[in-house]
Amino acid sequence: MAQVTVLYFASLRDAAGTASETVECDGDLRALYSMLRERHGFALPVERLRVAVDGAFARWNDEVRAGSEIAFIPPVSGG
Amino acid sequence: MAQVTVLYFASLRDAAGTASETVECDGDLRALYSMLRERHGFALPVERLRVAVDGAFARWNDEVRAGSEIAFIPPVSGG
Amino acid sequence: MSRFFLAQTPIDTATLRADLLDDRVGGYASFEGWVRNHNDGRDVLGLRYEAYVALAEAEGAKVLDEACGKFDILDARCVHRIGDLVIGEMAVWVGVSAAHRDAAFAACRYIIDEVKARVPIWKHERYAEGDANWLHPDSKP
Amino acid sequence: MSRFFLAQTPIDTATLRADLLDDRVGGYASFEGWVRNHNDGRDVLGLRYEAYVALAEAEGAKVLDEACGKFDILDARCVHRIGDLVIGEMAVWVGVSAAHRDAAFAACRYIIDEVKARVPIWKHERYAEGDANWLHPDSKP
Repeated sequence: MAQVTVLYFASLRDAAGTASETVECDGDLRALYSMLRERHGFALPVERLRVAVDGAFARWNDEVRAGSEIAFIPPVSGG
Repeated sequence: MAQVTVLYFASLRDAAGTASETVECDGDLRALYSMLRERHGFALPVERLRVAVDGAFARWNDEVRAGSEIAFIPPVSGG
Repeated sequence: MSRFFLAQTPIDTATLRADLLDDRVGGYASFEGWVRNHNDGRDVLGLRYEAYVALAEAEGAKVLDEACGKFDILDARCVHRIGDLVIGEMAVWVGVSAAHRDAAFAACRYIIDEVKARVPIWKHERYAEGDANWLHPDSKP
Repeated sequence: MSRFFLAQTPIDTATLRADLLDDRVGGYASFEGWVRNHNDGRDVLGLRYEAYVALAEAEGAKVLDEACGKFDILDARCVHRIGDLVIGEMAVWVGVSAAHRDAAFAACRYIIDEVKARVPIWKHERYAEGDANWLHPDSKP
């Protein structure tokens, strides 16, 4: 099991009730989001998100690396 | 013969050596420009100009009206 | 009131912009034309703009009114300098306010293009070599 | 140096603009996004922008660098506010300097479109009815 830090923004943070948490998981980033979506009841499906690892955009089928910082990026609305 | 005031701008004024003059003429605005082009040696052919009468754009085949103020508009270069 | 002005003195964009902003504005697009130090490969020292004032004000106002009719904007203004300008001075300013940016950009572009193509203003450039020239372009770029 | 900034305080466009102007500039295009008093038919009282700061700064800088590569411009900047904003405050500013206006307009439009589509910033709107909402649009307009 890899231990990682997960960051939440906007509606995901509201739903999770926290801006970040430490979680343990196996598999890829998609599997991680599925697990956390079930835990927190996130409304957004994975298709509407992007994912970033250590401050750079990543791919959903990248393996979760221990010690990394993972952010789920809901659809943006700047401007 | 109709007496009119003619206004010159930019390179036409430099060629005419004056910003305006009073001239007498017959016919349409195209004929007036032809006469003045010959007199002052204007380089610009009528096809490259527009013409205005009393502060509004006019057509080259409009008749010259006595007492009107006629301006020949060389290609513009604002901005 | 006209939305187009000729100015003999430097343009205060901050005040012009402030006149265009209200609570409904979501997007504000603006364009400024500045006097460059070169044109068509020649070094430019400075320039003078001359206008047929009465017709320029009428035609400029028409362009701005057209923009307000064609595009879903809240308001627009344009100011063009006349007289002597040095390198780095602002020659023309356009400002457009709208609820959304599409209309703001489209109207801003329309205004500067039409003003340059239609409003009777002429540029007289002075060059580093000592000569000077009226610009009468064949067609607008 | 980055050309994209997040700002927690009001944006001073005059200083930002001054940084973009030099003797080679012929055209300067800018865009400002303002907080409107309505959105999607609802009365808006105010809003908050939140960013994933590290990634927003990196992605914003990338957008600006792309614009400088794709278009024949001299320079460009973009600033996006974060934190609480009231109606009528400026949320985002883009400025582009170029020798000619075509490139200035195209780059300005590219930057605001890409920033809105890609940079991780989220808008939280408070409505007159008392509720509030994170905006997660299906696709960017």
